[in-house]
Amino acid sequence: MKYTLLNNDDKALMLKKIGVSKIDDLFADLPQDILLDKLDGLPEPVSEMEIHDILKSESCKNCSSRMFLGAGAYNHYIPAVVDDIASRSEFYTAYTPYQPEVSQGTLTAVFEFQTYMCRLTGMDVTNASMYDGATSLAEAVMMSARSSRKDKVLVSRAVNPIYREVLSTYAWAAGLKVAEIPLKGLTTDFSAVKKLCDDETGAVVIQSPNFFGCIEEPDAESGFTALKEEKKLDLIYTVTEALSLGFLKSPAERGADIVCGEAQSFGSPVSFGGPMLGFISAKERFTRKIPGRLIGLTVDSDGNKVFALTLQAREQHIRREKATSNICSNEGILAVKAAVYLGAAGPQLGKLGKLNHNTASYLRESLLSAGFSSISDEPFFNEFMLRNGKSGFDSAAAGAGFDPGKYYPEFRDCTLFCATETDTMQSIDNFIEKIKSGSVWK
Amino acid sequence: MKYTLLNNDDKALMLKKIGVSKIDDLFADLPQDILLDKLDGLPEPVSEMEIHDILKSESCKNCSSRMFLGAGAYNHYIPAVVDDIASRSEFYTAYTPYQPEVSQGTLTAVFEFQTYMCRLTGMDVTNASMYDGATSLAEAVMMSARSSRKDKVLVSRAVNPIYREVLSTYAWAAGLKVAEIPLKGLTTDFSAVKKLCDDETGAVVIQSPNFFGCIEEPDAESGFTALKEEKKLDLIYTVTEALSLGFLKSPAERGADIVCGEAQSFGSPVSFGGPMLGFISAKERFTRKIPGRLIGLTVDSDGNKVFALTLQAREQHIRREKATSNICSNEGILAVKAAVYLGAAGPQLGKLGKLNHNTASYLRESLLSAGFSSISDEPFFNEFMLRNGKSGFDSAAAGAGFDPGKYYPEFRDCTLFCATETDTMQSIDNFIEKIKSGSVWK
Amino acid sequence: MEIIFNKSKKGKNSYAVPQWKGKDYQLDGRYTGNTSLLLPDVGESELVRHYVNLSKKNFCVDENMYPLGSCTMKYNPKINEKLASDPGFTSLHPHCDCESSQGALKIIYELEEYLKKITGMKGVTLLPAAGSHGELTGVMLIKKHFEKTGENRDTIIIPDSAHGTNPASVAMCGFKLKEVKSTPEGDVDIKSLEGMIDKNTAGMMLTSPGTTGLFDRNIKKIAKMLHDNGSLFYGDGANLNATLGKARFADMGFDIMHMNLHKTFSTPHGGGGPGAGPVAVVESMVKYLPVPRVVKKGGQYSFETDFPDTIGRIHSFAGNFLIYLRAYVYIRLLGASGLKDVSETAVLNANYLLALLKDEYNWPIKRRCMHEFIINDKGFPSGITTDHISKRILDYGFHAPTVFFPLIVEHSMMIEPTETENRETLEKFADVMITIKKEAFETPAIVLDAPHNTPIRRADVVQAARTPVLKWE
Amino acid sequence: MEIIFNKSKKGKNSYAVPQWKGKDYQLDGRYTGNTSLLLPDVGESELVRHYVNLSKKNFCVDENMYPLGSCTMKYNPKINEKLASDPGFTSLHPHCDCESSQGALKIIYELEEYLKKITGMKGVTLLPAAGSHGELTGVMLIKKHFEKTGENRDTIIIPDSAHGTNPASVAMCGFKLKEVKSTPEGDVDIKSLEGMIDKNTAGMMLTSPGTTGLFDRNIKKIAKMLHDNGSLFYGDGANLNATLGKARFADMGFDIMHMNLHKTFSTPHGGGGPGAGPVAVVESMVKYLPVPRVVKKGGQYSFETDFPDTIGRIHSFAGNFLIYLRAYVYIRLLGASGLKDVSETAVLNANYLLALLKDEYNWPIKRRCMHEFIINDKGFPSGITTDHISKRILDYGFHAPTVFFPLIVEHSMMIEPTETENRETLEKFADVMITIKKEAFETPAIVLDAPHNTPIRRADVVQAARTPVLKWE
Ligand SMILES: Cc1ncc(COP(=O)(O)O)c(C=O)c1O
Ligand SMILES: Cc1ncc(COP(=O)(O)O)c(C=O)c1O
Repeated sequence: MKYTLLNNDDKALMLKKIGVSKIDDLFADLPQDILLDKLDGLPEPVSEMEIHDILKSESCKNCSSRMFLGAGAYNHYIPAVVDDIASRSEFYTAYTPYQPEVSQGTLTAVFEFQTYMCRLTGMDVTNASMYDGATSLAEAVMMSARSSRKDKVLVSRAVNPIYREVLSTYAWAAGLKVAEIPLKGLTTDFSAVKKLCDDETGAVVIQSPNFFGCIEEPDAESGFTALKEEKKLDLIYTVTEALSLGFLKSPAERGADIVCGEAQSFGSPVSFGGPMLGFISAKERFTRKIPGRLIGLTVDSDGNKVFALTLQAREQHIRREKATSNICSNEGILAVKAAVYLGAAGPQLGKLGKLNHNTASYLRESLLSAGFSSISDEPFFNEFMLRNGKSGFDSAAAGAGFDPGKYYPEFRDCTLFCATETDTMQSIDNFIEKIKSGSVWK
Repeated sequence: MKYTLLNNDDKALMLKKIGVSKIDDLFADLPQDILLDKLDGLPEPVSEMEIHDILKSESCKNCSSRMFLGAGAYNHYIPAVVDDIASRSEFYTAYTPYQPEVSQGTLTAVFEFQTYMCRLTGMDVTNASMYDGATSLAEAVMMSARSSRKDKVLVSRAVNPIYREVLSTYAWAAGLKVAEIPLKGLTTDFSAVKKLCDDETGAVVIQSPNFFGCIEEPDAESGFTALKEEKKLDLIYTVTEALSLGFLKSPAERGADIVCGEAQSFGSPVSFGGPMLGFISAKERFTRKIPGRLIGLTVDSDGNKVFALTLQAREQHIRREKATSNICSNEGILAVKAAVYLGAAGPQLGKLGKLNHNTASYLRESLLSAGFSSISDEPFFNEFMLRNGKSGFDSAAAGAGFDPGKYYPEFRDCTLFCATETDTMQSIDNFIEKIKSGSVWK
Repeated sequence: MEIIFNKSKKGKNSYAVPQWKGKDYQLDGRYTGNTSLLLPDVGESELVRHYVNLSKKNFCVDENMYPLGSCTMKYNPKINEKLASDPGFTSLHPHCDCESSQGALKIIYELEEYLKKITGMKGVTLLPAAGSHGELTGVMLIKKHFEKTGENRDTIIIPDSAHGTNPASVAMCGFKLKEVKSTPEGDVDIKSLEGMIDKNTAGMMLTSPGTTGLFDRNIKKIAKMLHDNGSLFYGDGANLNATLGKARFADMGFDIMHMNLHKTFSTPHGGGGPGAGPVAVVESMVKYLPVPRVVKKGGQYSFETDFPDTIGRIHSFAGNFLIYLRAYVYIRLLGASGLKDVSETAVLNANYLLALLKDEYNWPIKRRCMHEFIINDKGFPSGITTDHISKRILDYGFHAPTVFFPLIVEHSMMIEPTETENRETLEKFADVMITIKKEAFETPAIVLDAPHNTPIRRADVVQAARTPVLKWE
Repeated sequence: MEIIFNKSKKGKNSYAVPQWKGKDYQLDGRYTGNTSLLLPDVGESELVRHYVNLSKKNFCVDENMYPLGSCTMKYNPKINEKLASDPGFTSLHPHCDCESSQGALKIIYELEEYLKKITGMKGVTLLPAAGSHGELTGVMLIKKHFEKTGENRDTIIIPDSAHGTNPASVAMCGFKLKEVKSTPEGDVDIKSLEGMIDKNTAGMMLTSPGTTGLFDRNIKKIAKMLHDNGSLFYGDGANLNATLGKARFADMGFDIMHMNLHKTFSTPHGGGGPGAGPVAVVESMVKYLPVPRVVKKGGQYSFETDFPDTIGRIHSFAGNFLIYLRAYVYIRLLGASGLKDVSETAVLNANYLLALLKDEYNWPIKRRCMHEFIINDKGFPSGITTDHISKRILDYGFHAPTVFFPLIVEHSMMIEPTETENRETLEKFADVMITIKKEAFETPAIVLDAPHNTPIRRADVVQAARTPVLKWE
């Protein structure tokens, strides 16, 4: 296939107008010894039908999908309307809305996304998206550090371990220090924060529901709220299962200053892990410190309300090395999808959350009856961890759940399960049958 | 789910404005004893996710698709661009372009379809589509009869037997007579036409490539051309594999007066047999006799060239019982798809036809080497019939080919095979392996 | 005007045909042709831009209200389209064995069952590919019936308000047509009807509710008159949206009816189609239904064709399967309560819009309507007609109503808002209509010259028919 | 302005949440919140109309030429989108076992191999989620390298013409920045560079071809200067479309580079993303690449994370897989010859458009360009700037070029036609530009007040920043 459109007559005419005799003359500024005749080692071109068949055969190998798997990416039903809208050329073949006069479609949808995220997190400002949950956490920490001018951050061991790894990569590069807050049961030991917190410390990072699915209560009787006040700590509140925002108490009510994480649950499939939909929401004081694009309301020369990119003086293309981040392209169309998704679910979002909770609770109860044992009883949303029981459950063999052992040696004999509205009671019962029949134990 | 949008306040306000107290008052003209409280016997409503899962489980039962099957519906690769265009709301959620001022999208695309079909058949006029190949044949026969005022038609036994059944249903209802032209080998015995042709006879119907895949030659040395001239017969030329139009000599060159049939091959999937894309193309003298919609070129009040429905005086909504047909809704979006498909394939259409011919020829040769025997050697396009060989090939067990026995007792031990560009040499070789291993013989 | 043929230039198309690596089987030149010059030579991006830009010149339901009376231009759920494009259905070959098509056959079977419940009828064929095809099939059933009973009945009665497809379908089956007139109130004129029914009367076709948007108040009486005479009563169910889940055609006294799945049961209209026009019949007519029929035996579904009294085949395969699928999805999503909500809301919306307009526009038949209603241009300044009004409506971003149909009301505008419009949109549409009325008196030129804001100005349809140009050269 | 929150009214949303038929597990009210009032209450049809109508206010590549310099707004094949939405890929969970994801892993592995061939490099990571993320990753690699060698090099050199992401990425890694200026001819000023390179120089970032659309004629010399000093040479490959299949970054002397898959390798830009920014490196840097990496052993593919010298993880999972998939498809469709055709045509198109414009517009750096070129508003009547010209372009149905970047050319307009435009479109665009020039002199008001024909008039961006309103209330 080719997607170019010049025939030989065109080429001749154009070269003549340019004043050269052949195309290679246009490459005269390149070191001539590196010009290639033809790239080596690439497969011969194929037709559209052939690549279709090739990819179909690759995709089939992926058919048997693992069950009850969350751990940062969540299977949710995506209403058909989401892709119907997002697959309109007007949305997906445009770019960053630099020219607001011909971009009100994207601008409005992303402004809606910003609004939705602010409402659900209780924050004042949300950017137009980040790459994913992990980098949004890293950038949130850097934003907080820029703001507080303190270079140490305390991160709960209950935060997604991959996010913590990404954070350390970024922190290493930027020269920030990261210390870990230990667990108490399956939630953060907030009482340990005091000891860890020194004058360099600017922020505390938690995740809720945390990596084990448990709901964190930073506001509970640990003295954390007072300490946060006293030390002017930023509470960075990470969310990986955005659907929980529709059902649980909001991060703002929990004392969050910055909310960041992953909003893939809002209308995007898990897609082997990418693209995802990172976001940062924050209190108003971060408005001029937040990374990435922001859409704002303004007027046009006829006085009508319109939307436009705004506060660009934060960004790399204006501020360069002093920018709030280097981010440029983001996850635009996923933000549009999230807006459509949230408009489709609308006031039923909480009910959907409730269904997730019921389904996961049923799965948990069923697993307990099938030989798994409880680690602790913290409340959860749609994800939870259990001890496998003495004979040893093999999550790989069972094709179900996430084995946390690699990241948490102390939980080597445990499995993290997730259930969403896509898991029916029937599929749970079938799975439990399989477990009871013993075929999925080591 | 519901797709209505009134809440209780709306309803109260509206009823008040109307001047009634409850919705049932609006149904006062119905016999009150037939008003239902609730329909009996329907399943409880389900959510979008649930119907999605239900249908997915039904669709999976269809996964194992039969190979080398044509006989009126053809598997061809459909370039992604076809559905991308046809799934734009503007095209698929509009209706018949009654208001040309807001319908130039549909009108232009269907005008292009008319043009494509005229060019490929060599005819002067093509309508905006018919339901399918079989009804387009029935309507073509009726059009010819209206024009010739003769009520008998001769139909080759090599015409798709289902089409012939549909034609007899229509002919029975309309009071037309149908007689059969016998076979000679696997093509029409044109020399038999003379005997069958009486003064009532107005048309001769053939199909090419015919049901057995063979190319008909009405112009060959059978005396048919002269007879047609003498008796003023309309040659109705049926095409079920539209792709052949890109590769073979055109129907016009073969002497066709009316070309009708199935254009599903142009951009629509086989879809368990529907929707299909019927068409009628004809010589200019049929312009005011043709059934269905026609799009014509005209000007708007600014003098610009535009398109509009035209010659509506032929149609049921104007002419009622004197209309050229009762057809109203047709296969609109499939005609749009055909236009996009033909634009995508463009000048390569013939090459694609050639690939079909090569693939089918290879399949035929391979089958002959694997025990099948030739019935006769008429040239074919991408479909052909072979005798199964003595031990008896079971097309159902093999999951391949079409068993003509039901329609042609004389070919009970034969199988009709089709191969298109979607069949690779590899898949043919695998199939032949299977045959040679004996597992697909009775 | 943009047309793809004008964008052609040699060498731009690069559609890649897979390479054939085997032997080249030459077909004699006597059989082959060369079509490469007949087809435009454009690249994929040019094709996409051509159609994307063309699409912008179309009005569609997904944009705004499309009150095209008798066409039920409702919003259609997007899940329909998603499921109807599943390769598990679209790639299913119609001649594949029944074992591999159990899912599809089950959908057909169950949809037929649902439609029986919805209509109260005893047999259903889904085969007809559109409403009109359903009518034709229905009239064939009537013909077959009297052929079998040996009665020589050659006439079918149709009201003067009928949709054009009714008389056309009757004519295609060789029946004679008698037209019965409507009363000024929109019902069938019972007196005239009485005088028409005789031993030659094979049956009568009646649209219910009628093309006036009114339900015939004598429906049961008409049914009785026909049945007493041994004639059959055919119901055109194109307007089923008005009574869906609320009343059944069998209970109204019909023997045969068709439905328009694409209207009532939510298939987007595709710029003209495809649709599906299932026919439902009472017990005594079941045996005549066309083939193939889907039969369930021991949990297995199959196509059967062996029914001695059938009228035969009417389609190349088994009808418009992908349209059935959408109807099936729609019925499952809505259930009995949702279907009733459809008709109740459709009727409520229509009556509300009528209430907003009836003091401003002439309202020729002053009865509360069902799912649609008729107004016209009477009282407008002379020279300004329904035609101008409808073009002016386009300027305001709405589609026009169905105009000049039914024929029994002069210069009719038939308005069907459907159940999927909200109250605010109905009010906006009413405002537009009232504004146009005002314009007609105050600034008539703006109405006479309409449309002004559409992608093209008023198309000259007379010129189009005078010297027809039906293909590009 | 239309916003979904304004269309909300209680009771309209009927999104059906599946019914839970089991036990109701109550979560204590202390944990739960109520968000139902925060979300708009609208029906599906309202949602669809809202976004369909909004979409009409967007300009997109599928409509017309989008010559946004540095962004490579080419036409992207539709087959990409079809394959990238296959549930066999989209529903694949990132934590599923490697056995069930062999297909996806193979695509990753092979794409990395292809990118090695295309760049001449020895190692590739696909993980970075955009170009900028690739830069960050690349600069981290530089940091890691000198950490490992124990050298304390703290400075990175960047030309004054660099894209903003380059200095921003450098800053995020704690490096100091030195800016080297460009010559009037658009090359790096070698003299200045010489004076800057010292023992603190960790490396230099250079965009190739540069943001001026020009290829640095001293590239090999620069590479040698850096390498002789033990510094690393980073290539920003965002403009790879100019040299694709024609020359390899490794051969130019770069040690590290990133590509923008969404630009060069055909992912539609999604109104801002997502993209992917793979990083390719020479042999000696491979060990630093981030994890996870896809490894092939005995025909099986797997993710591995155990690499002692790695900079670590940089993404929640394994990067933007669906973007890889599109790039994979694109490379397979085009092959080596097709990729070369891309760059040759991109460069030919740009030079042709430049030839059509260079006598009418000021052409600040008078060299033949690569895939894009710069002109500006010099010579226009005073008061009419690049800003006005770009808005006026919108009136003619084209998107505007990239404006006011790069910073080294005053009031720059950077025009990148890409390889997927035909000659006629280039000529139309040139005509528009020439017309605007004429208008600027003859009817300046029309240019100053532009745009006129766009969905909205000129947006007041100053006002937007003054009192930011960033969410709806
Ligand atoms: C009352 C009535 N009957 C029959 C039909 C014909 O239906 P179709 O267009 O599906 O053939 C219509 C369609 O407009 C109609 O309104
Ligand atoms: C030269 C150059 N470098 C880097 C980037 C950043 O790429 P991305 O937007 O994918 O982060 C861009 C994008 O515009 C660019 O043009």
